[in-house]
Amino acid sequence: MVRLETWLGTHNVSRASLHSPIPARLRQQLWPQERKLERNRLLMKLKNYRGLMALLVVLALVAAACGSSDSDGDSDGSTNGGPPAVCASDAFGCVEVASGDPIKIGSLLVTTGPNSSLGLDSQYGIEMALDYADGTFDDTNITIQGHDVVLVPEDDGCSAEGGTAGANKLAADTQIVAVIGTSCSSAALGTADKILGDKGVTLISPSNTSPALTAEATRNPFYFRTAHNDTLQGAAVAEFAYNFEGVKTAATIHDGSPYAEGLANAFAASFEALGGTITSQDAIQVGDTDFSGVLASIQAESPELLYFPIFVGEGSLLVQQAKTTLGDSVVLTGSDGLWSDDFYAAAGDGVFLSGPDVSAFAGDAALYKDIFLPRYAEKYGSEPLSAFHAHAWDAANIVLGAIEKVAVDSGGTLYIPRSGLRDAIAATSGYTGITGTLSCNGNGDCQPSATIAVFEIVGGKQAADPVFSVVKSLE
Amino acid sequence: MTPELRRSVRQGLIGGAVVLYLASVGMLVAFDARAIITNVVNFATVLIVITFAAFGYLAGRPGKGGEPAQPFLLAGAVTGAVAGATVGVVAVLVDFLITGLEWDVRSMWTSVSPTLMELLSFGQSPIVGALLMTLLGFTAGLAAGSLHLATTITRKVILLGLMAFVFGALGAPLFKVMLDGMHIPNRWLFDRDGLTITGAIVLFAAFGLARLGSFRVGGPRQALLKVPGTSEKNLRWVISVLALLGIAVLPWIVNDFVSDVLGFVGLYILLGLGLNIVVGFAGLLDLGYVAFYAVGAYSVAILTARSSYLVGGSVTAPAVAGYTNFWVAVPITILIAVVIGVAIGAPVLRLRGDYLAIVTLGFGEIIRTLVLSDWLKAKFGGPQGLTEVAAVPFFGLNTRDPQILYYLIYAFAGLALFISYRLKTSRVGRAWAAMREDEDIAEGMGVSVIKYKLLAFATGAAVGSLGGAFFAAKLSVANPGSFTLLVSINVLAVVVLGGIGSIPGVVVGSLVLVGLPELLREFGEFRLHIYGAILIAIMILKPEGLIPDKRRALELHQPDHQPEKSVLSAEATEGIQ
Amino acid sequence: MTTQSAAGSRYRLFLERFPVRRFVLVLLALVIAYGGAAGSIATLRAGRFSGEVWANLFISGVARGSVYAIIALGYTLVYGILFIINFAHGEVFMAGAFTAYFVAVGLASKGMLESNPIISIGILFVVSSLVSMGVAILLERIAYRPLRGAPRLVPLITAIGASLFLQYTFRGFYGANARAYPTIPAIQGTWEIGSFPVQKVHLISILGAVALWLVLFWIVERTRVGREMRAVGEDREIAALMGVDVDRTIVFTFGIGGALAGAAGILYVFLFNQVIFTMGFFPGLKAFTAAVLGGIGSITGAALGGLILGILETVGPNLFLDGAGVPSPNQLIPIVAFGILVLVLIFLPGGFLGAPDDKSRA
Amino acid sequence: MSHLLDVKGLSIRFGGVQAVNKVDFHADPGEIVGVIGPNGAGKTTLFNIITGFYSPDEGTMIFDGHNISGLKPNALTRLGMARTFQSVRLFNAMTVLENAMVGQHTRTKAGVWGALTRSSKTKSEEDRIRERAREVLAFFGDRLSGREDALASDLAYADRRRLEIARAMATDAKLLLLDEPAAGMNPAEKDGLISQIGRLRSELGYSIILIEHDMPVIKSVSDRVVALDHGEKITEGTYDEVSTNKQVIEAYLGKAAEESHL
Repeated sequence: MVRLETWLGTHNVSRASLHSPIPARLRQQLWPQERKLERNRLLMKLKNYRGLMALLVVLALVAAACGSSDSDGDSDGSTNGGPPAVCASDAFGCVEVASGDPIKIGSLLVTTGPNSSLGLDSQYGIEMALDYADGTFDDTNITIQGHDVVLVPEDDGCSAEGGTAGANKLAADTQIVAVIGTSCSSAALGTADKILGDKGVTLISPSNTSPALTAEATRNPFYFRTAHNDTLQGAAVAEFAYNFEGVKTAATIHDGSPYAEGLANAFAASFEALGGTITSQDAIQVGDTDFSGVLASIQAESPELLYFPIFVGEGSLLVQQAKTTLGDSVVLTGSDGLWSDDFYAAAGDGVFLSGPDVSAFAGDAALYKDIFLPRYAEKYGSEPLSAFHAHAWDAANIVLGAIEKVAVDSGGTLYIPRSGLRDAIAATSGYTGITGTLSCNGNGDCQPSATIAVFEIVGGKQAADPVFSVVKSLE
Repeated sequence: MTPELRRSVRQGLIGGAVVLYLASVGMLVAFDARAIITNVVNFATVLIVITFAAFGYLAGRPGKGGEPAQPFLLAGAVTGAVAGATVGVVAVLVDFLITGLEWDVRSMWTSVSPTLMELLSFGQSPIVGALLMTLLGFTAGLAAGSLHLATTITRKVILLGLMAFVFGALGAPLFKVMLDGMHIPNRWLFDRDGLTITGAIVLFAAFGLARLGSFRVGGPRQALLKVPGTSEKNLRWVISVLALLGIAVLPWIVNDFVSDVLGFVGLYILLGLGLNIVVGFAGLLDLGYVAFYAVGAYSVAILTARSSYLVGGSVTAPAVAGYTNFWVAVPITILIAVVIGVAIGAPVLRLRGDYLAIVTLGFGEIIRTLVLSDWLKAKFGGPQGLTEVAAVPFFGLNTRDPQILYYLIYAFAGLALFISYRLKTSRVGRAWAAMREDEDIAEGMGVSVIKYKLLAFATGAAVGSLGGAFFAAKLSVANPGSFTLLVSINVLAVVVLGGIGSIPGVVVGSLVLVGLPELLREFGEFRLHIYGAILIAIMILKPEGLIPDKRRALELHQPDHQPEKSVLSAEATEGIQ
Repeated sequence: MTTQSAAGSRYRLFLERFPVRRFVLVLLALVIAYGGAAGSIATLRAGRFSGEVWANLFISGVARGSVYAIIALGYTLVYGILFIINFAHGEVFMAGAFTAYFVAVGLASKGMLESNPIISIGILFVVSSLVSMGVAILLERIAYRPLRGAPRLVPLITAIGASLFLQYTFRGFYGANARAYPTIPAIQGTWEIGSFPVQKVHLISILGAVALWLVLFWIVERTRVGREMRAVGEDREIAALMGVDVDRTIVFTFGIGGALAGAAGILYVFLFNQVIFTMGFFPGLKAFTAAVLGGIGSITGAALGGLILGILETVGPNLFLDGAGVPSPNQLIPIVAFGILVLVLIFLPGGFLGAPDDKSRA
Repeated sequence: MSHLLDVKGLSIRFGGVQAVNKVDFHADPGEIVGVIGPNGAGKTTLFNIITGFYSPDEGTMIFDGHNISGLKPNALTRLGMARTFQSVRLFNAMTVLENAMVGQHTRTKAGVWGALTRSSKTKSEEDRIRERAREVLAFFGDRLSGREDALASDLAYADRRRLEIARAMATDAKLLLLDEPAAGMNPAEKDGLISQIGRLRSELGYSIILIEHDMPVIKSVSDRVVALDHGEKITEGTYDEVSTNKQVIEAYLGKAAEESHL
């Protein structure tokens, strides 16, 4: 039970273990909050002078080159009107979009390397959302109060360093209103979420599933996500296994990615909590092709179900080999990392995949199936590359809605208060997107109760209707 | 067909093929999204023009060995037109396949999208598009060919102006953000993510004129000498002081992001210098250098992490030695790295160069597998890695701020530079050089090959682990995803591009290979692609690198004796005859 | 009569004569060997795995090893005559199999894979081999030929560059996602050997590899061009003087290596049914390891190295580590593979069948 | 005991070939010993064994009172043995002076720490070896002295040979092993070499073993000549004794006959 608590209520346990070893007095010495704040204030002041210093350096060039055209650049800023009161009261101020300038939304998704299909899929979802927000797909983005909305795509590299670099780049652009990302939890936790949050830039992820990102102890106030927490999916799959399939023993495999390991562990914890037995928890390497060794090892304990929340490359191979090695009696279950035609084709019938309940994309199932998917295929030349395009679409729409809500026009310049935007997103409630009806909870989970389903692959395709579906809520 | 004409046609075909290649790997479409001059011309078109022009120029170049000068105008025009026509014809054919035969080309060639076809036909019907493409090629080739008419100075001025204009435009989003951050009006220069027409003309003119001006006074060096108070004697000092000053104020001129990138460049300078000792000084090809980077990062993470949150959400007990001060952890880390370096080096040092490469690569993979493994998860956090690594404590400053961390990283990079220089010019460096050039003779002259190889490995490991230490402290996390084989290859590429064995080369290599791609991140998809091309091109065209090390350059141009035929074994066969 | 200077102190000379390094290494090797043996005994004693499981693992290891072996031949051939490691060979292997995928899809849509499996497989082999051969020859022409005679570091770095370049070129061509190869019904299922069921694909891969190896052996040992290859490998200048067209021979070598890699690609998709642009890298690396294990430059060595590596990778983790109580032993395959490589090179610096280095290189 | 180098029963096999077979051989302090033999007689292999590049299958080697079998070349250099190579092998990418400085490696101590701090001790050591390197270069007159900063690869052939000897001298050896120092030299250069070898012993006190095909050179400089054939020592003695030895003549003539036959 302790283990389950660790998973479901991270903060209680974590705070204790974080703080207990250091006496309060010592902690004061280590991190004197006041002094730190004072220092930061000083630094901010210094940074204000930076413009002046730099100005001196480039003055010659500017003076020589521009003389005449100087004036029109300057006059656009704030002729009449001036910033509204919300900007002064907002702790992080406003994004000021001068007339004729676009509203910039950043994305921080993995678009290179082996995981690029995950990020590109989300990026496509965002691009389509920006296009469709005015009700038609016409390859022209929506405008908000006369300003174009443009996407500034960045790569999170699916790694901490990639997330840091990308977040720094986006944070440096004071025109960026909000950022949709990251793709991978490791790119966000303690890196991108902190860098952007420190500047008052909201980060909303379509595919981060790590519980730590929205755990009270580690969550950044400017962090949100439309993807469901691993905890939900792990618990849902465990229920599917224990209650629906009625198996009492299960084995897990992860591929060394944080996503897979997190899910495998979440599943194992929930399954044991339900009363099941985990016979073995194994791992493979990304890039492996021959899994006879690991399958032999799993087979030795003869589990009734094998859960492998890994990705397509290894997943397709693993499932084929598992069928021959383990036989038909073992239930094979994967997760949304495997949602892809290539996997369905390779896996064949009788394999189960968990994930968001697409069939319960209730309100907008029509939108998804009849408008979104055909357009996706037309525009990008393939079936969806991964499972999170819809979450990205929803994230983009939530951001757009929040911008519309808080943006104030004053003399042609659009003012978007940063904290105000964050609060507007946090207040999202009952928004009907593709992935379901979204309401953000206090910790930034916009799917605090998600309908997680398990689909069977039938006839080389994922069946439209799930064999098992359950609404799981956090807390 | 005259030989000149044949040569032009061949160049044209190759040029056309290059453009088709760029199209078929998706670069053109991706670059189409980037404006050079907003609403006028985008990067894809510029790239096509550059390719046509480059081949047009090459075709008109006089051949080697004083061949009579080509009719370069004609050569340029023919080459350009052939290239354009090649592209056009293929585009028409593909269009026919798609629309006429209804063959689903895109199911195989994913990059052949409607956008691409539209791009290649300039939004016209395919035939008209092909004609336009041919015309574009003809014009570009003719213009490039006519460059041969110009004097060297004019040519260089034009080229620099054009380069300034293209790079200025590519960097536009970044520069714009920087200028905005400094509240410098820039609307006349940049428009969204490209240049304005004024901006393009100004950039072209400014750089062209600057270059022309520096020609007039006899180069930048002479120009600097004109400044009162400088003389030939103290010029070095002046330059060093200026450079140091530049480095010192740089983060305050640029923004946080560029500072962060520069910090990353600094890390690669550290790593590059470390690997340079192993590869450049001692001549040992190490493809597993990432091992030491990982050792550094993980040691510091384990020693200094306040607690070890796993990304998965569970919280392990505070890390083994939690709360160790970074400055205490660093020497321990270096010690660990040296021990591991020697342990890795010892079994393999006697192996032939190629074997050494594969074995070190293996060691890199072994280290990565170990930190990733479930087996040692309790120590290293498995796939989730270690988080909450403490920032570098430094007089109470916030060292997570890229602008502050910059100084720390560069201070250590400077230290590594100093160590490299001192070692290189010492008895130790001489022994390495001797060993690298001829191991047998070096041993015959009294150099203990084993000792000096181990020394190189240990020194390289120490410097590399320092890079890792800063990496972990910078990011606040250490996880296995950061320590893949690709890092080893990146660092090697930095060393190679700058010039193997060359210390300033490492700095330049890092700036070019780490800095530039970070600044052009939106092309990230093609980063490794272009990287591969650079590695090949450098090795073929300039194996000694951008800033060659004198001695190393000489070695790289000496023909290699076939390995199985080293003189010693040739002598050994004497006894067998 | 001699002064016992520091330079000649008996103690120092003893230390220098005493092979400390070797001693330590042997000790290390013994420890590892002991660990492996202890682990194996513990595993076998625990009896988690039946004999049948071991046999299955062994056969699948041999099948995996056969693919390594055929790729390794390409490394060994090129190394044998140019003394460069063609690091991009794994990508040559990928190019063929990936391109043939589209042919396979076409054949599948026409029902050819079911109705005419043998002809279809033949077509796949030909397409894959031709594409790989073309890529290998282009690679030689563009990336390696300008570097003849350069120090060895230079072509090695070029090869790393070429490897990246080819990977991403094919990613640009054919896309980033993994593609499932259409299945060929005729080679699914098992054959009974005695009463023991063996998967058809395993057997076909093994037999295919043997056939390819024999063909190569015949070319190198029995044909004129094979003799020329050996001559160029022995001494390029003398071969040229004897009238061998060195360039043509080198191109031919790359061509054969490429064609073999292409064929290995088809064997690979028989086994694993999947292509992706990164698929060449690790098999390439493993094949190179196999070539070194067997003794680079030796055709028989490449085959031997491939088989040993394949078997150890499949059987090793369960055998050595499972009993020792290491969790997820199969995650540690790289450690087993490269660990074996290091151990072998310590004792046999030239690999199993390679020419041992001269006597000073003990 | 009084021999500087004393070799007994030295044998080595390469595959199926007995390259050196039970060779006994010695050199005394201040002596110049010539080693002759037809191509493939095992002369260079003998050198390679003595200087530690190969380890012999059998035999004992005593140098300057130390048992040297099993020692690596660098240890032997420290004990006072230095050699040149049949085909000149210099550090081509280094200057002439640096080549000679490398020779001083075993006579200096500065390590990493010294390199980093550049203490006065390290500096004076560097100065000392630079001086010493200039000294050995000066032995060959302005052929080398004047070209200290030239790259070794830019030297003329004969100068490269000289530099190789200078580099060996710079190790402060007691015994120099020269492998065909006169190969490729013209008669005038050979005369110079003969006198220089003589001076090496008379002025600088080196003992020398040299392999040479050029009989006039052997005749002019050697105190004693050892003749090898097929890896075995045929005879040994003064030049006159050896040159009239029947076996030696046969070995050479036989070879010559074979060559003419080809």
